[in-house]
Amino acid sequence: MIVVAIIVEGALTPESQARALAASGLDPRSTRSDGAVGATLRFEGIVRRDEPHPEQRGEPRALLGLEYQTYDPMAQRGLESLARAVAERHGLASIVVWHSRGRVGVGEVSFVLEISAAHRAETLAATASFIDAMKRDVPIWKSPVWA
Amino acid sequence: MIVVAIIVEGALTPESQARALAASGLDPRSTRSDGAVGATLRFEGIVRRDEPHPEQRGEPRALLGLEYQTYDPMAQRGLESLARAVAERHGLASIVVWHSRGRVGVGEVSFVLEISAAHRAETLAATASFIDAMKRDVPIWKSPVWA
Amino acid sequence: MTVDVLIFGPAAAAANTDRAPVSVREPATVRDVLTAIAAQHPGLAFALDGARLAVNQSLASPDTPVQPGDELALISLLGGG
Amino acid sequence: MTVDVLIFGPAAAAANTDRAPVSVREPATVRDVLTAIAAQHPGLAFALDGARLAVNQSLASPDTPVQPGDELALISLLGGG
Repeated sequence: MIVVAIIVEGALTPESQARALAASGLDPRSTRSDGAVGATLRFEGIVRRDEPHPEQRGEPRALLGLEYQTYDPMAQRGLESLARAVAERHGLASIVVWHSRGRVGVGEVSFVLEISAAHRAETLAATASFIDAMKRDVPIWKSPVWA
Repeated sequence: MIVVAIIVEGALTPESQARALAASGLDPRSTRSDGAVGATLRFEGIVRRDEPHPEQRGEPRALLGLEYQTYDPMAQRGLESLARAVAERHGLASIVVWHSRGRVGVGEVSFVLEISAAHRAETLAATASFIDAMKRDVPIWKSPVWA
Repeated sequence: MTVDVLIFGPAAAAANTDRAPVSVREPATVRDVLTAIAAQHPGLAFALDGARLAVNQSLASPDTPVQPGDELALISLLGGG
Repeated sequence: MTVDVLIFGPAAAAANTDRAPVSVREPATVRDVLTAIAAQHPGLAFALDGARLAVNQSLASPDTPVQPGDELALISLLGGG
């Protein structure tokens, strides 16, 4: 079982994800070769152009981006222990999570979750439960940067 | 709303997917630029090393691969109309599906679904309902190629 | 009349052919054809549970009439993906 | 004693600071600190609904004792991803 959780400065790009994953020394694709993996799921969270504005009765207001603040090292540890718990509960072959810290512009990626398992049901259930728990328990805050 | 459904000969590779998508003339990434998309989900189905063997009381037996047979053009039309129906029901920004025809070896990809939407809940629900309906209604059969 | 029903996947492998000829009395419906397959091709029984018939490349309801010359296909035991 | 509670995100923006000093009587628990934040920092009330306290970088239960020198952080209104 491969578990990786990485916090990356700024928006997530294919390059920044690959670099951070390489630095971890772990490769989730290695779980593919033995034929036990039947499903992989990759989820990307992207910054949308508007957010409900708290001072305008929740009406959407235009954004430049979001500013992600992490409480370190608790955020990093929290992502990793959550990933491990979800992997064990759903019997995953691998789980890799990347999360941004700092400014991420509209249309850019701030969160990526990549899961592999024997069957699709586990990948879908694990994705939903990981994201729900992350938003509840991992000390990462987003603040709007209004346009 | 971008809807693409493509049947590809043999295993799906990054190259064969990109080539087939380019031939469709449609680009789901074009829906990303306006900031309305907050979530993308990519699901890959991979051929596992064993399947329950019908003549051995469902005991798993080793595979070389699976042979996918499509009933054409009903399979192609079925994938596309299912993709459109799921996109409309879940308010997706884009849905692209690739499915193999013919032999796909163990560890190779036979099915890819890529979805984008405003929020993650739509992407997860759409993925589950697309795959369930595809396995029920789209005339694509898989036959084991035993090792 | 005799109509050919296209068969696929595990059903075709079991029957060792990709088409099953069936005799039905005219006028015939989809239901009649499915019943005739069961009676005339016992080797396909395993594939008939929940099976449907496509008539001219569209899934058809049991009451759909079947004419000579229609393209008929047994849609059973799917499992793409 | 007076303890500093680290605050983050929208709560920090509203309070215009990243730490809120609160006075609590010793011996104090996590519950006492949360009650003291509400009383002494009315501007943070919006962030206290469902809020928890981390003590030395771990989520703590309401009865956890708080000592001088502990690192305290208000874990409220999360929303990563």
